[in-house]
Amino acid sequence: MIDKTVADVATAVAGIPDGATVMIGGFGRAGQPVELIDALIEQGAGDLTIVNNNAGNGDVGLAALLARKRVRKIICSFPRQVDSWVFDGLYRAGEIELELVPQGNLAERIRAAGAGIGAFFTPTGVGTQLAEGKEHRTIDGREYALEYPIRADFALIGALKADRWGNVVYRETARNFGPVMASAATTTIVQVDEIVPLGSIDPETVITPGIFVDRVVAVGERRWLDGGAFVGGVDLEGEPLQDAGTEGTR
Amino acid sequence: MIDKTVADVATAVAGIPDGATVMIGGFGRAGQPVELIDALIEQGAGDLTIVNNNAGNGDVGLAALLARKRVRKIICSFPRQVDSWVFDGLYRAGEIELELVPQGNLAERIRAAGAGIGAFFTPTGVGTQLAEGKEHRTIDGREYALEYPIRADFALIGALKADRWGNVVYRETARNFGPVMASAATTTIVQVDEIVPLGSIDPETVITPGIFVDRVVAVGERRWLDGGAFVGGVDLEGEPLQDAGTEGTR
Amino acid sequence: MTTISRKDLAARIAADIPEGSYVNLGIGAPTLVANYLPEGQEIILHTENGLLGMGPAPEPGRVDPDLINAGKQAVTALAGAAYFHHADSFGMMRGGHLDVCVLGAFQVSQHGDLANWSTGAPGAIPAVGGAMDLAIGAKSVYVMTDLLTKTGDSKLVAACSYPLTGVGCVTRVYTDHAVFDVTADGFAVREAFGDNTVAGLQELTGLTLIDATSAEED
Amino acid sequence: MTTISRKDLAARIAADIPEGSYVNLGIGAPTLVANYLPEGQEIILHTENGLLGMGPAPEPGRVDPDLINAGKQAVTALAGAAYFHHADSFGMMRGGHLDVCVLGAFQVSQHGDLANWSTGAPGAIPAVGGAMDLAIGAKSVYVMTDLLTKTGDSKLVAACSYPLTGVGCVTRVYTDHAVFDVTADGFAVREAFGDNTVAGLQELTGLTLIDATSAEED
Repeated sequence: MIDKTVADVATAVAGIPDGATVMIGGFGRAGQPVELIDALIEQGAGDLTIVNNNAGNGDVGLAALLARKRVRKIICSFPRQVDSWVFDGLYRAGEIELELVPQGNLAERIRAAGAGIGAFFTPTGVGTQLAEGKEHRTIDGREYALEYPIRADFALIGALKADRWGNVVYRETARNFGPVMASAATTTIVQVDEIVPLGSIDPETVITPGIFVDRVVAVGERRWLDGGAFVGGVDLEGEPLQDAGTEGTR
Repeated sequence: MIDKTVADVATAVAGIPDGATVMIGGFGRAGQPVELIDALIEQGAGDLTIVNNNAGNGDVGLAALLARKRVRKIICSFPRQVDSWVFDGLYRAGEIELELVPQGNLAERIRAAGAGIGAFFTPTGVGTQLAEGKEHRTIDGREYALEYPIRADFALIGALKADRWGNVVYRETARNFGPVMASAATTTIVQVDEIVPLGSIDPETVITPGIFVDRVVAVGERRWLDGGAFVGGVDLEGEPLQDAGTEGTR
Repeated sequence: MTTISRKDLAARIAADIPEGSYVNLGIGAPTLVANYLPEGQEIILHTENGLLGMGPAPEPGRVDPDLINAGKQAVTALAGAAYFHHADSFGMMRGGHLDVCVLGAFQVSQHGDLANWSTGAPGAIPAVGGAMDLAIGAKSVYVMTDLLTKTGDSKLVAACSYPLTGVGCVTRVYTDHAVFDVTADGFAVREAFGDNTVAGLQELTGLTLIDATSAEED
Repeated sequence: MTTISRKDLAARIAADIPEGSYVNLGIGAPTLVANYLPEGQEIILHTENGLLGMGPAPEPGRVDPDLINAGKQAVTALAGAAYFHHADSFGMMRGGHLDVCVLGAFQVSQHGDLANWSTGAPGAIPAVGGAMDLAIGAKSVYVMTDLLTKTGDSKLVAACSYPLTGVGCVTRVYTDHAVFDVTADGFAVREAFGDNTVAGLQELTGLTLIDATSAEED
């Protein structure tokens, strides 16, 4: 029997070594593998290269990983945010390397890694600083720059549900980088609200087939859902609204 | 109000001019836009370049279009089949041009056209006749050949259902080339069993978003389905089984 | 000289977007355009984090952290919406499938070059997000901006001094003073608001401008 | 010398495929391998026309024209299956996500080159399908073939004379006489069936073969 489910997040992130390249899914709170990131902080791997759209917010999650000097380099499209003070400080101090990639090139480079494409010509960024030094070519009258795949040793993905074969379904815009990152990592680790029985996901609706997934861990239903239905009562970070009268635990 | 539905297949294929490049979806009977192909035969456009996985079977559909000398060139991966006598004859007589493309390169080149990629390096075909004369490059120790996008003026796609915005859902392996072809044509025409009300397709399950679709036409439910449920009783071409006692009309 | 409000400018842009268009409204001020799209007309909004058919902000208490726009604000999904992943979403843009994209700008050059991601200030932390993809990501790229910076410099320039976001990508610039088309011969004043004149705009921008104010609307 | 039947060869290949593998069985004879996969073990079959979790042929009368394999035969989908489009499916192969691919061959060279799509006969209509994608599309590429052609020529060769499908792509060749690994030093006989010997196989193939029959099973 194939069973990719693991008991807890510590087991899910076991074996990530120092020096690994780790993709982390999510765009904002949507699709962010919150519990897996916390487990990675706990786990201890350092000298990491992180691939994410951003470079951490506030003092939690990815920012906390950065604050512990566990990240050597970050590949992302948008590090600077109002609350990205941890990254900002490290960057200004020269303690972290940044590879800035336009968001669509980032997604496409990750897809290329998953799909076995050696390199591709993209129009995005041509004529800008971010294409400087790259190979350029005019094709059919349009100018393109050559971009290479971004691969990872591990991917940490947040999704809605999965079965024991690792077939994954996302929810709304939480899908974002999940499917391409899952395809581009040697070991893909997915956290879901719930692991469902094999056969209960309609094969037409599988977004990430299990072939791309190595470990699946259930972390419980997110606060804004109840039995799979949206109930709200949270802010954008998923924290309870002040007036909602809920208990406020994470 | 956006309404991409058209009344009949003749309206759906209206305006395809002589000399057009036309992608035709489908792999075997699955996803084959049978009624749209018949309408194209009726419509009369000639000097066409056809992009399809195959080059027609028997004497119907694409083969019938070929038999009427309406196709100048075909871009496909597998023209030679046991019943591809129409293509075979034209090819041997030098009356049709063939661009043979490995199936995965075909799909990826079509995707590249839809996704604005200028060209890409693929490992498929390297060292074979089909990569001769193409630009080669070794990247990270592996050899690749450079492939260019395949665009079309029109795409004819067969699918299960759509709404008036052109959001499309396929069925099983009938999905095949539909999504990439829909993205790579200036005008994408989709035939479906049924047009459903806007909002009745779960946004999580839309496979081809309406942005890629220009015209949608309902052609009635396929014989092996009844009210959307599979009932069988047909052969691989969708024709009634001899012993099934059905009426045998198309 | 007359300047129109940001809201009026958003309404002005909205009036130029035909029914049935697929539109990306970028981040910040351009998102205001959504509020002025004509009632009862169907215009389909794209957000590059994976949604077509984006609807307005949710009711209080109905914020869904899984359903946000590219500015990481809570949104809703209309009937007819579709979700997709990032590579598909940016493929949609790069592949030229969007009709209109509305963006902010630091500078736009008379050749249609756009600078909107970095002021190039030393020590600034660079961040580009989807700006470069958006800049090349639509059949028509509209810029929404004040004509002048807070210090009175023209944002329409002969050549951008700030780092570029995209080359020759801007179709039209909607400012608080006037609407400018980017043409092969430089900026053409398409519409001057209130008491603005082509001569006055030439003075403000320091550029030679084409007078297209009496041109046919397209 | 002993030759084993095609069914026995299919069973022999099936025995080498571990549980949990993602496997593509090509077209023709290799599809027989599906019939011999161990009962009760989960091995996930891929068909490049867009399905993972392919099941056996349907019952009579239950043929579904929408549900076929790459050989355009009717199949079924198991619980746990997933559908996807052609670009995603071939991305899966090209990206190296399949564990095993089993293919037929006209010739395999001692360097692992595969020829299986064209005999290069003049006047023949070329057709490649997914052959070249399959040849490079798995971590292990197994070939299933008779050792000799009908005219007695060895299909294992020093260098392919037929047009290539892929270069250096074959991992192992399962023939009716023996199982051969492709190594940096040429073919190694991993297992000789019945009364076949390395010396006898050398004679049949005309190649210098490495004797690996006493090597540890992996």
